[in-house]
Amino acid sequence: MNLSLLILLPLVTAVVILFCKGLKQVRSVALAGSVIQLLASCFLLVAYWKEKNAGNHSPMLFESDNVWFTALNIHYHIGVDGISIAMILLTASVVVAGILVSWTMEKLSKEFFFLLVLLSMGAYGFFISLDLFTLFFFLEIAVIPKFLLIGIWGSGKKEYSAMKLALMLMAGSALVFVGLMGIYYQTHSYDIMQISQMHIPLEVQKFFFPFAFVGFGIFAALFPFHTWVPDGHASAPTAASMFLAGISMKLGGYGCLRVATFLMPEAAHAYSWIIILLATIAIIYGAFATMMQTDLKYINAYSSVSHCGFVILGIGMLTQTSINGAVLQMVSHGLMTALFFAAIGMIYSRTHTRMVAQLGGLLKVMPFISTIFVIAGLCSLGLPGFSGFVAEMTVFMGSWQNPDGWYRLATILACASIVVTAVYILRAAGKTVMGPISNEYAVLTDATWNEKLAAAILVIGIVLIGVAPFLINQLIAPGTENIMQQVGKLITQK
Amino acid sequence: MSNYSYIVWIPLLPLAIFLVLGIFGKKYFKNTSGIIGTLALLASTVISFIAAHQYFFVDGKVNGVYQKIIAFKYTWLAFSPNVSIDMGIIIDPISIMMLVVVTFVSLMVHVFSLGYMKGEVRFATYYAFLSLFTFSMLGLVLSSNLFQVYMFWELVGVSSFLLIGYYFDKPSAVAASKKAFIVTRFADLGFLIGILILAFYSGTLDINTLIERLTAVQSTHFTSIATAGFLGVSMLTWGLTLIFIGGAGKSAMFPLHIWLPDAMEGPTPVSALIHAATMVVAGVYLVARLFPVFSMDASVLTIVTYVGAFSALLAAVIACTQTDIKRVLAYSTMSQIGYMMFALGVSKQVGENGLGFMASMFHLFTHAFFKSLLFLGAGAVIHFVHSNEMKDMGGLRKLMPITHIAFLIACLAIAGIPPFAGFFSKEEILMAAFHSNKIIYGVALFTAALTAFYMFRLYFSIFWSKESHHHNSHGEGTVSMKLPLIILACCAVGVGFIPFSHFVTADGSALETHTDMLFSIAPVTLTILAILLAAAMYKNENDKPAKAAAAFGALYKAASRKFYMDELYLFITKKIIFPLIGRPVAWVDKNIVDGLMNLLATITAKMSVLIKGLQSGKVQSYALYFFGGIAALAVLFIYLWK
Amino acid sequence: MNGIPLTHIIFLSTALFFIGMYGLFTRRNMITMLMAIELMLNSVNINFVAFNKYLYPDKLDGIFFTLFIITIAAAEAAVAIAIIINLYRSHRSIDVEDATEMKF
Amino acid sequence: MLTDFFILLKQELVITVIIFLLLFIKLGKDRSNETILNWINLFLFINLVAGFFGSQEGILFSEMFHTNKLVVLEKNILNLAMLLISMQSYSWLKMHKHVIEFYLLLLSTLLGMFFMISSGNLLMFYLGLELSTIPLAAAANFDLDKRRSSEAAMKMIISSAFSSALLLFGISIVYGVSGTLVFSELSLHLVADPLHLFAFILLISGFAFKISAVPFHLWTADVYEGAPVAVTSYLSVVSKAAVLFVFVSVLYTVFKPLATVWYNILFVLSLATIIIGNLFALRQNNFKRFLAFSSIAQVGFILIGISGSSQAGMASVIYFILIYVFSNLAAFGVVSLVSAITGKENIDDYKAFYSTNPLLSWILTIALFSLAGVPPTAGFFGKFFLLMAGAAKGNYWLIGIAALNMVVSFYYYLRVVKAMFMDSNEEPISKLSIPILPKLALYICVIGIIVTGLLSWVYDHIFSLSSGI
Repeated sequence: MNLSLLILLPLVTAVVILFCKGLKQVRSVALAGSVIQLLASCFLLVAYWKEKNAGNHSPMLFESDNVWFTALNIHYHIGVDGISIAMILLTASVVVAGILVSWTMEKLSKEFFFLLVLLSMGAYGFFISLDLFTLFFFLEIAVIPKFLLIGIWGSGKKEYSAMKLALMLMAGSALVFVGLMGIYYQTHSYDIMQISQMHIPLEVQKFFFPFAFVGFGIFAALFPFHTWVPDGHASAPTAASMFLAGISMKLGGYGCLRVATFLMPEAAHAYSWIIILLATIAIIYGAFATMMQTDLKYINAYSSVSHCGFVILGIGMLTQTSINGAVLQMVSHGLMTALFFAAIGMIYSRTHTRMVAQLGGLLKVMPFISTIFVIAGLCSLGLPGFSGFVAEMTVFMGSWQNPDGWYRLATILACASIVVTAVYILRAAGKTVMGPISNEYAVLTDATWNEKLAAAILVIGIVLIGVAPFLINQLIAPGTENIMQQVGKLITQK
Repeated sequence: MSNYSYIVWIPLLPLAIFLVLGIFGKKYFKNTSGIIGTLALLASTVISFIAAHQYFFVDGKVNGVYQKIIAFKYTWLAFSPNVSIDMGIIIDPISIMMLVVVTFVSLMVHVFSLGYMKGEVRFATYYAFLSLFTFSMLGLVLSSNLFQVYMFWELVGVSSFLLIGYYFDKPSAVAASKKAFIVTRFADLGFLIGILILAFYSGTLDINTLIERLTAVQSTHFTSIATAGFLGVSMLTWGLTLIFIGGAGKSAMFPLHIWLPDAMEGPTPVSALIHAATMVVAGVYLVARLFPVFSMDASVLTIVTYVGAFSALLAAVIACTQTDIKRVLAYSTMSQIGYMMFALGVSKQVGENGLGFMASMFHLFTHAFFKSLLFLGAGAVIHFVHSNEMKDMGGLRKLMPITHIAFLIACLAIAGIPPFAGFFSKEEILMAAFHSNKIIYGVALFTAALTAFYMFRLYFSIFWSKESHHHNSHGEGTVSMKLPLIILACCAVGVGFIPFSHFVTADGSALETHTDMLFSIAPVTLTILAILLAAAMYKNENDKPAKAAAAFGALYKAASRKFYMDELYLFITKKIIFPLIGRPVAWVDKNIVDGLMNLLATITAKMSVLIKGLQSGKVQSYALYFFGGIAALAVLFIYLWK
Repeated sequence: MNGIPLTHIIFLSTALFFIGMYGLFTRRNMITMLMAIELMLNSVNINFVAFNKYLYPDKLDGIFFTLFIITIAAAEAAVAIAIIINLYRSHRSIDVEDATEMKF
Repeated sequence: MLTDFFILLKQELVITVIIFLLLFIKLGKDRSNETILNWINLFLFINLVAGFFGSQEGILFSEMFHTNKLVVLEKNILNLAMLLISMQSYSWLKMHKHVIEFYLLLLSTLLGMFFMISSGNLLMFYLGLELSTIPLAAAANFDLDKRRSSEAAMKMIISSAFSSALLLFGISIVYGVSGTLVFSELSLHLVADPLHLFAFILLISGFAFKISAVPFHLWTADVYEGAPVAVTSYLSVVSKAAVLFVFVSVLYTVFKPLATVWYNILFVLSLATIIIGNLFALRQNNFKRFLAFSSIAQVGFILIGISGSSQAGMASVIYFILIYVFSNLAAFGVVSLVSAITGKENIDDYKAFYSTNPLLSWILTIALFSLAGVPPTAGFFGKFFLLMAGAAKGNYWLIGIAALNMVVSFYYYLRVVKAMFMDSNEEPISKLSIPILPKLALYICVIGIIVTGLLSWVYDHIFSLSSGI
């Protein structure tokens, strides 16, 4: 199938939205567009399986490569492997859910949905790009809508958070840019697949890998550049938080994997200890920081820092299993945290507070919302049957396969975080949905159909991965094998 | 070898029920959900009995040894070519035995709950959770893969969390559920790391393969794990100890037992099922499951032994002082599990020395029946007087005769009076202890006496003591509540006579046990004395208990305060972890890390204020700067830069 | 034909140039500043003429350039004075220090 | 010969004709401003269109004047900018009594720029430069009764006179040492000895003054703030662009022998320019002053592009200028509308602008994003290619610092966006009625912003025309 469809659909949707009148039209158009997109992604998945079963073993499928800027050898080169398809599916489902939860967005609805769709377009483009320029292009496209979404529709100190987020992410992309320049002037190509065939000298890699990795790392909440995450998520409107945590933090992880590690494996190998150190700190530190939060959104934001630490850890460990785990964790965390934010948003829209201390006993009046809240929580503390367990265990297993003793220690520390996770999740859940309910909340209503639908989509994803991980595992395994071949090849060379 | 794949249905039925009731229960099965759940479980119970019959009597044995059969297996998640999580079903004596126990007790509890939970708002949810638990427990006992065990391990943990917190608007219940989950989670961490270690050295997660590889002394796997060490302790010891910690957490062994008494906040039938008969023995089961590996490392077994023995004693002492009847039962559970643990600890893998193993399993088996009976009885009582406190009870024997009889039988059984079930299993345990380690034997003996004492203290103060002031408001309870009591009572009498050692042994081959009267004299007499003492103190209302308490003084006080374990834990969490780790981290994040980011911004702003004088608005100074620029460039590039 | 070496002239012109610059930097009166600039331009003229005469007598580039500079200087002065007059209308002064509203 | 004369001088001639037409209109009976403005815009449109036809390479007046496809393109860009500016200043000029004089001044400067771009001789270059400067000073004073306007004009004329004096001094030395003023011959005589270098630095400073690179930029902000918006936008776009065109070609051709020197000079200048420009832009509240400093920062990026000294370098510079024309004029268009109708020029006045004028806010936002370099606007491509060209030299630290400075610039651009969309304001700017011409101009700019980047042939075309060292 033609991958450009994945970019065109959101584009068309966005344009149509501009010509809509009133919330009703806008939201229905947005929903229609996103649903079609979801279907398209599912179709892509099917097509992918067809190809694979037909015995097509090329690393990238459905490639199409058109020259864009002849003079600079910039191509519009797109293609997907299992990893990108997983990401695309994640994005598609989160987008649908996000649009559903913001179903009653009265304020400037047209602009709101327009920006949402634009943001999603950036993500899709990013995930299918095989050309560093287009990759970077879409990466930055996905930044500015966040600024507006948070700044206009946000809550709390929204301007500050929006500005902080925008600037930090832009700083990230600035670093990425330097990395790209280095790669380009080494290989005179932006084409990821071509570059992966060439060999970049070790010194060059060592100089530019940090730029690329840290640059993308900022998107993926790499310690100590994670500080945009809490404020940004906390101030953002529900859908935006879902997109932020569910999609745009994944851009970072994907970039770290596809660009930094895939193209400069030796440097990745050389620096792995730093990466792992930072990741471990992020995991533990994020977990403890979460334990101290009192605002539900902050809780989830900090836990995102901790969970994304697993992604970085998996990448840093550089074993096939751990990288599998990293990808799994990206998908799982995307769905889970989106669900979490959706639940928080639903609670907030009814109780008008996110302070754990002020809530309580919601299970009585809003069983559905409380249930998804608990499900999200259980998923994030890694309960079997949900995606979180599969992802984290894969990361642990993979990390443990790395023979280095210190890395083992890091793995154990990372494992230890599951206890802390349990602590803060149970505190939040116990205080919020359980316990006696105060009278002011006794009259609140449960979720509406759109909220239920949104939650259902995400829950299905979570449970599907949790119950049948072999499916997604088979999906992403070829991609990670491909990456590992790079790593293995170059490391055995030395 | 015949086909056992139908066993899959035993766990799947409860799962199906869970899904159905969980999703549609509220709407469609508001009142019928109990019946549905019970019937489904009846089905699984029947199936498991069939399976047991087939295995034990038809084709389980191959030339005198019970085989380990993998009934079913498929790869669920492949980590790497050889390490993968397989969903499998292992069939061997202990798994079949557990299968029977779990399904049967669970069935009883289902039936009992029909009456006990009648009229609850979240009736359907209750049954959904019960089914979930049953499913997870069954999955746990059938697991053929170490990681599979871990998964169901977590699942039983969470379902216990859900059931303890069933009365979610009761803060104490919420706190208890959280405590239970977090403490066990902490233990599970050990389990997880243990798995990682064993899996790494044995290169597999499949239990049978793992056992084969790690028990073959000269195999590379074994040598590697035995030689590799950390802090001077071999990796084997590390792995097993960590796994045992996991087990200890679930089985409420000291010092991870603190969650169990609080867990009594849950509905009483739940306590009967989870915290008496099934889940809490999961730790014992785990050790038994990996027993061949454990038996390779004496040091770990020693740890197991002493932890088990100490927990047994400690719990017994505490139990003597508690006034909440469910807590008394909880501590007695802990103490009995301690028995099972050290029985395993003193055991060896093969032949005669395998007595401890068999005894432990036997005690697990019998204990399941009488302990659940005790809890259900207590449930009936609580249902009747609406209180857990002894002081609100007394003289109930006339008002609830059936409960009374059943409870008495159970007490006799747990105290180990022949010919009740407890007697036989406890005999074997004492025997095993006696043969291996006298100290343990002494502790066990003393604990047995204590057990008898506090059980009958309980019994008397519930059913005798002062005359009841409860006018018979609403009978003893529905049939659905009485029936399980009766059935279980029969079991408590009967199961002791099963020639258990023919079926369940460490190495699968039958083991000839002989109960010799001479050996039994000591424990039985001690027990009877203890009972008499209890009768003397509690049969009628008097001030002897107070006197005794005064006599023991500090010990009594400490025991009644559970030896301040809770306070200790509270201190560690509230006074150390939160203020010394959590808060600093949060502070650092807000002020240092985030502060740095903001500092950059501030510096930039400051700079821009600093240099604003450049733009003085005076055209002459502009010209001056202009010329200065030229001069600078000239100097730079004509003189310096060469 | 003449005894004056080029260096003298260059020295003169350079001196003139920097005198003009000094005037521009120090004088407060705009007209005077304008004159200072004229001084600088004239030093440039001297340069051109001298170079042309001494080094490249066969071509006339320098001379022509000088002519153009003179004319343009005139135009510049015209516009400048017009502006200064207009400034005087609004500021009632032609002291450059008084025209520093816009700064920072 | 004569045909050559008419073909090669085509664009200059058209401008001259227009100037004379305007003079005649001025002499004739006085008409209403509207009609005059419509006429003029028509002329300018014709002028723009005419630029695209029958262009060919050639040399006139013994290398005084040379032209080629690239030069024609550059002149067309300037024509376009001129047209857009005049369309945007419609609502300002409508009520102004010296419409024609305004155009006379601007067009004569445009003429000067054309000659400067085509100049093949330092004399010609000097004449063009002055012709493009002096009338601008007068134009800066076009609001005769405004104090700030005359102050701006004064500052501009004095500092430009000063700079041209230094430039001339440099030229005289060059003449002294090489004995020629013709570019093609100069490049053979230049060597890196101190006197040459000194002369060269003086010349560079002359350019740097016009493109307002730090530390020769100080006049910029004051003049931009004081001058009428139309003049400001003209200054910031057209005159800057013209000088940059010349600068690039001169550096790449005439001063090729000194390539290493000017590379290092550009290195220093670009860093200083970007950093100082950003730091000042952070604090500005007057919109024009703010745009002044932002444009200074932009010049810093352009200098980086130039320092790449490759074909891609030149192409990126011209490409970026084209984009810069669109983006900056879109921004100035909105500002000029607002200031012409309401007289408000402070960023704080734009608070809650979106609530009253969504269209204008979006246009301004897009323009600012383009200036900041956010995809999919063309500004992203422009900046990317500039820095990419600069990176060819391998000075990745410079690139890194520049990229991080882009982050700083994001701050102040987003600050304006924030003011428009997020801040609240008790008396926001009222709903503006936009005349057709300015609206048209704005649309053209927005389309340009969006299309110029995405359509790759624009860049490829420029690339094919341009040449490196």
